[in-house]
Amino acid sequence: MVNTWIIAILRLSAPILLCAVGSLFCDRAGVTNISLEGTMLLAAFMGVFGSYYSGSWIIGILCAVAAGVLASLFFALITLKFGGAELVVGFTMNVLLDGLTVFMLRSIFKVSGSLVSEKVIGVPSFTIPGLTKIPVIGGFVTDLNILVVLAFISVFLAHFIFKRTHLGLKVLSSGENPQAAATVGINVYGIRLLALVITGVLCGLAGAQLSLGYLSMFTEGMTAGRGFIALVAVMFARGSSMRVLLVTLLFGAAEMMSNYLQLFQYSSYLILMIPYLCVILLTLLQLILEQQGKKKRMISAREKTA
Amino acid sequence: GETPAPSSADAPASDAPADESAAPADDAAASDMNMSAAFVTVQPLGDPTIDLCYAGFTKAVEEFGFEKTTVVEAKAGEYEENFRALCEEGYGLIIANMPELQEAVGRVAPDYPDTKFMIALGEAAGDNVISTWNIEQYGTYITGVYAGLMTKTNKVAFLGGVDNDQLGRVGGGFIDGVKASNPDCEVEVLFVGSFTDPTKGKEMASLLYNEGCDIIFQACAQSGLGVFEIAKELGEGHNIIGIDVDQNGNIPGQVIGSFVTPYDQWVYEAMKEYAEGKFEGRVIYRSVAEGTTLKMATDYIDVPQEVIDAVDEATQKVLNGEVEPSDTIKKA
Amino acid sequence: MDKCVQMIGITKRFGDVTANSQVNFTCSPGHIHGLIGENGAGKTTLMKILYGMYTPDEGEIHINGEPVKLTSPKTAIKYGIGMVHQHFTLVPSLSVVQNIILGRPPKKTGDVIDMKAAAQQVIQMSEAYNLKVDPYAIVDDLPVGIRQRVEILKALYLGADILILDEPTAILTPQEINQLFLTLTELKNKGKSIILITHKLAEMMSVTDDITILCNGIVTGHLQTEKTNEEEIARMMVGKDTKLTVTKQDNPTGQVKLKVENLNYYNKFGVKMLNDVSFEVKAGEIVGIAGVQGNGQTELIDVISGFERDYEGTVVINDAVFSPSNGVAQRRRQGLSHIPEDRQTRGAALDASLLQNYTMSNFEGEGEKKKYFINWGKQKKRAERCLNDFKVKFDKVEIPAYSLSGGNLQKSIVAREMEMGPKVLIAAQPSRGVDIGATIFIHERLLDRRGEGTAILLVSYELSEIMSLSDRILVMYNGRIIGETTPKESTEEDIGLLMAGLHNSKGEVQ
Amino acid sequence: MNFDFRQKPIKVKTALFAVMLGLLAGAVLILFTGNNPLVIYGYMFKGAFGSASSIASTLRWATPLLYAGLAATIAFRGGMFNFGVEGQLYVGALAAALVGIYGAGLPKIIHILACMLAAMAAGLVWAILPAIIRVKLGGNEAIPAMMLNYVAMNLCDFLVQRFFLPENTFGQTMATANVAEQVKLAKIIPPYTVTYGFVIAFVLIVVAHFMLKYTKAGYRISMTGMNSEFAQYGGVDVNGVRVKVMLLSGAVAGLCGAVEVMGVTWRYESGFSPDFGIEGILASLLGGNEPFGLLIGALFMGAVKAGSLVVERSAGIPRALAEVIKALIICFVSARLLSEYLGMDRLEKWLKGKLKRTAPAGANQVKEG
Ligand SMILES: Nc1ncnc2c1ncn2[C@@H]1O[C@H](COP(=O)(O)OP(=O)(O)OP(=O)(O)O)[C@@H](O)[C@H]1O
Ligand SMILES: Nc1ncnc2c1ncn2[C@@H]1O[C@H](COP(=O)(O)OP(=O)(O)OP(=O)(O)O)[C@@H](O)[C@H]1O
Ligand SMILES: [Mg+2]
Ligand SMILES: [Mg+2]
Repeated sequence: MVNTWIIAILRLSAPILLCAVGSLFCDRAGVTNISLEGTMLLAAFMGVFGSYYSGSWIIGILCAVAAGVLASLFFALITLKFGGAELVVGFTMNVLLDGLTVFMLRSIFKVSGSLVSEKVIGVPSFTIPGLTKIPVIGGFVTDLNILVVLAFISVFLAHFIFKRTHLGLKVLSSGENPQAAATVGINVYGIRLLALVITGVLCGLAGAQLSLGYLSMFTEGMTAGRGFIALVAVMFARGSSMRVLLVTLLFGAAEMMSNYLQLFQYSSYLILMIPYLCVILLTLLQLILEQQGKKKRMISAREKTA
Repeated sequence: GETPAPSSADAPASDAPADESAAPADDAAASDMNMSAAFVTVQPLGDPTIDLCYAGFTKAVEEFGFEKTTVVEAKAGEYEENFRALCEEGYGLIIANMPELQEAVGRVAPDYPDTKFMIALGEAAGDNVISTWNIEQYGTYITGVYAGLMTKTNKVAFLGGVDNDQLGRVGGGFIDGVKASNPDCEVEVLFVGSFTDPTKGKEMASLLYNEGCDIIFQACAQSGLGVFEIAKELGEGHNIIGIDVDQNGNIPGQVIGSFVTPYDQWVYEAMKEYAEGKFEGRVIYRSVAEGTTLKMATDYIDVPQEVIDAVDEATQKVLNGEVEPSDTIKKA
Repeated sequence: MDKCVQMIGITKRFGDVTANSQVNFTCSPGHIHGLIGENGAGKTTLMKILYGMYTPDEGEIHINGEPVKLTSPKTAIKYGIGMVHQHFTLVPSLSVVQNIILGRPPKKTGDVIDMKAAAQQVIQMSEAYNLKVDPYAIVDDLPVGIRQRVEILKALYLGADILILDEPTAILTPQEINQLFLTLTELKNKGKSIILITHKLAEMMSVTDDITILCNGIVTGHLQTEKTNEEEIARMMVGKDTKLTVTKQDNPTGQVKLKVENLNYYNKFGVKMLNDVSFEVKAGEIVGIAGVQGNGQTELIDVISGFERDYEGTVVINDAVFSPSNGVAQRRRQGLSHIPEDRQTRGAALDASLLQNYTMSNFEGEGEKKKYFINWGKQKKRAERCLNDFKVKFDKVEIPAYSLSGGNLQKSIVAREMEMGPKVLIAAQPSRGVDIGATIFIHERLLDRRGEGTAILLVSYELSEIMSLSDRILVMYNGRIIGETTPKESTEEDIGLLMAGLHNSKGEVQ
Repeated sequence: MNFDFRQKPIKVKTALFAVMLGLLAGAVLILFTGNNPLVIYGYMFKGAFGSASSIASTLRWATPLLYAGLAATIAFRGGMFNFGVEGQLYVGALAAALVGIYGAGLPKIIHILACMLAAMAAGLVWAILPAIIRVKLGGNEAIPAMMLNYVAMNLCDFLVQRFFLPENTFGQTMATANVAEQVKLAKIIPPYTVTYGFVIAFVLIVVAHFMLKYTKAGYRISMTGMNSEFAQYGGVDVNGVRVKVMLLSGAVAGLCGAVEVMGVTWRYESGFSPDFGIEGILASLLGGNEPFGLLIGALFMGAVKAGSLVVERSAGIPRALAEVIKALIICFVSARLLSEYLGMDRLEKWLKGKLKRTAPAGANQVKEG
């Protein structure tokens, strides 16, 4: 029971996590990219596209990643190069990419709604035989696929990059004080572009997890707000990759719980609100705590100086 | 279940004549019949039920030589707009699928008496409208009886797309049927919240199997695709009852039956009527007798003879009017 | 070749502005070379070209005799050039070490930084050059003086043999300036070449070996410091003999127009930024607030103007008593005007038109009869007249504010704030970033207002500005008014000592 | 993350240029489907303007965009990003439908006004939380507002299902009963669905234009949106303005729901809005967040929508193409430097120069001739 819960949570949070870590990179580099939802959707489509025509899930994932990167590059082109407003372009790109997937689904596959086909090969899941027997940890290692594993690796990798590597420093400085970065010879434009590419790669993987990882099909609008939830996770995290992980798992848990709650015969409409209400409540909670923290710090600082 | 009388209260007040220039006027002679038909749906193609309707549509198109167009995934708010445009563009017959469209048909049809409408599942008043209704609870009652007997874990589930009236009938009948054949059997009821979210469908189905259900009666259209996926992954012992279309072959051995509705026939029949110049607006109610009932997967699994007998008996009872299944899912 | 830097025939244009025109600039190794000129003369531009941040339109550059193409700071760094910018270029959330090694950290394997080695190097360097810093401190927590050390260390870390410092002294106390100059001399003795930009003639004279003077993008002189004097430099800077200060007549003062009592204010971090501040300003009087930036001046202005409402104490403007609950609008209605410190974000909406900008200070005023509507026709006439009075260069009032040059924008703000005939005027850095001519113009207008009986509170980090305009001077240190004097009673040096907090109990200074 | 929206004016030239580019990109996609772009755009044009019914269709689709767009414009002008238009529109629609049903018996005008006011109140209430999050808690309003969209849709469906389903329904979609006959908005071009809701929207847009341009309140809003620090420095109660624009925006969004219910659906239907909220925001952005710009933007988008429906029916090209074209155009509108890069500015200068030079020459020729 606990095992299945854990797996469900991991599975539900994996795409959000990948997306959030991607978002973290561009956020730290000083780019507000709210087009993750659309990027993920396009990647999900291209993943299925690649898998369908090649018969290989690996090619599928590669196509998804390429799509993610392309979407990011378009964003970069319009905002970084042509001076578009990030918020506007990000918002609009969500609509754009949503439309594009629908358009391609209909023009290429001549279907609408969903693409289900035997030709779409999903990412196989694996189980590490010895480990499943261990009571709690066993839950983490059954029936996972490479993308879920990558999601969790990506957080720790991001943590390592920001804490330890030169690339991390370059990204942080480009976001916080681009002037400072530029004057020590860092190419801020290049770093932002790179950060966006990383975002694209991770969103690509997230999309692939949606369409090839857990399912092997594409459905219009299948991201269902996950890109925005990832944004919220990054906002909560205030730059810490570990907090991104925490918040994402929390959302995964909320989504799983909301599925379970229906078993108790509550109206599905009420229960479907739960994940979104959770996001709102968490936002409120965090802001209130932050304000109180600030006040407390202020008062204690005052007392010290008084 | 109350059988609704065709209501006149809902009909729009306007009975203004149609824009004559647009609609080709022809009724009588088959030779100068307006042989153009439009297929309108809210759902996308790829939805099993809609595909079924569409199959009927294409069959008639080919057979009678209609000129065709399709409007899929019409969005809320676009319905009336679409119908008017189709009428103005001179389509002779419009096939509207699913109840979402009935209101719009009801408003547009009186304005274009020369255009004929057919609603596959739904109802609108008018001399130029054929409405068909499906009183599902009788058929799903039989399905429930079957599920109650086939379960090994004494726990089955109904997974609906959206909590609405129609699925109330589908689910209500099913629950009553299960209780009738197996009073000890538990029925879990879950809604995906969407007809088009396979991811969520898969998640919820996985949860239901996990809770010990061994049969899921899925009535969630595209979201149901996710149910098939998880059942396939989990393998034997995780069974499904399909809906509308005969889905018994989808995962051989695991789909133990389907609650089928011959939408294709209904659509075809209406189009045939039109093509033969015999179109007559009316409301048609259909139920078990008209073929909306359980189709057991006897081609793929061994169904014990007792079960087959019990299902036959339940069918007989229904046909005799001896049972009156609930048309809603009772909730706490 | 005995020159380490040779810039030959450098020309740089920004649109219609020619920032540098055929500039020849050379610098000898082991020298401190001064670069001086009015605002907008092109100093920063020239140095940014040398640091690879701008590519010149014409001209060539030789470093140590070798012709080079400096296309980015990266290449400039490769040739041993380092620059400390006018505005600090540090990443506040990172530590001192991280900031210093940002450009070229020591690495272990791959891209992983060897933090231990980095810290070691920073400690060694700071000892070698006598620039004490705590390597693990977060830059955000450091005072400006220390931040500047970090900047210098950063340049040295990147291997700078030629160090450019753009107006490093503008934000320092006299004592910190002395400290900086000691460091510079030491660096020079270690063989580094230094290019120093400053507006202060005295500083030029005291620390440099050679001086180059820029005027309107053209070099007007190369001088050896020993062989010149301040007057000569000033003349070369402006191109002719000009008055460098305004002359101020005595002026009768009237009633108290602005009074603040026991102001206390904590900033959002809980740091006490105003500590029991009380003073008054009378009609026809200019009271100057002297002090090093960051000692509470900004907060004082915010509190008086009503921008910041979370304070304790009272503010009296034109006899009306204001509690923290009354905001900017009420105060403005009592005849308060305010030339803000920051013209880009607070003083103007750059995307809005000049007219919209102009309207801000008076659209709620008594002049308008209509309660809900704005009479744009009238506003336009007034705006045009007012901007023309202040010699702002503009096509028409509909153009967006960002199309004005910095000096013109500043003048337009000054014009707007003075036009209403304020009872009380807060002038914060009124001549910031404008050239000498415009500075004199603004100063004269301030004195005109004083003559008409406006009570003026002048805040400036330029001591000379305070000295030349004020009737009384209040010195702020650490959120307190720690001294009051007049320009006649004290010299700049006396006030400088006060500004450094001579009364500080710890006695850190001196 | 920086979610601060700062209003920046958009030049007409940039917008026209972006429209051209967007249509060009759309043409490429059409080519990709194996069709002739000119023919398809021809269909589109005919579908949008070709007949009374197509013009009605264009206006019908523009109507909700005008309201939703106006809601977005008001918020944007005050520097707020109301991502919650969609949700506010839903609660507004439900409120209007309920008053429309249960207020039967009220005098006609009062009943109509009551419906609209109820919708506005509901939309306003739905905008309170984001406003508080921004102003009192210093958070960002856009994402919570967007999350509230999902909450609104589900909550409305829940309420309808639990309390307001009409008697004797038989498998209808989730919807309330029809509103009273007297609150149904009259049609402008019967029998087409464009109603006097369009006229009301037009009036509101004119009012909004005058409000923003000629009143002190409008000036305060504009300045807050362009540079809130400057506005505060000038004595504007910036937070007050923010709350007010957000609530007003919510109210107008609610009105959008009311007009849709009273004009088109005559009842609250689950999922009745095909993203009017999002599209309205796009229309507002397309129009540079100016009321009259919005008017043009919404009409343009309405025409594209009406046209794309026809294109889908007659050429089988998915109407998603319209989404793509619209979104591309808005991206290009935002990309202010684009025309510079593509040399359009230089081209224009050169052309102007040419015209100036050739004009007198031409005059001379005339004289000679
Ligand atoms: N990026 C730029 N774009 C356009 N014009 C610029 C730019 N940078 C500088 N200028 C213009 O070039 C001229 C020289 O500016 P610069 O900053 O070099 O002057 P400065 O001598 O450093 O002045 P200050 O004493 O104020 O620092 C000014 O007229 C300025 O307006
Ligand atoms: N990108 C730019 N485009 C046009 N003009 C610019 C640009 N950047 C700077 N300028 C102009 O260059 C001048 C100097 O700019 P800068 O930002 O250095 O301000 P400043 O006057 O030196 O103020 P400060 O005292 O803060 O140094 C200003 O007049 C400004 O208008
Ligand atoms: Mg400078
Ligand atoms: Mg400067």
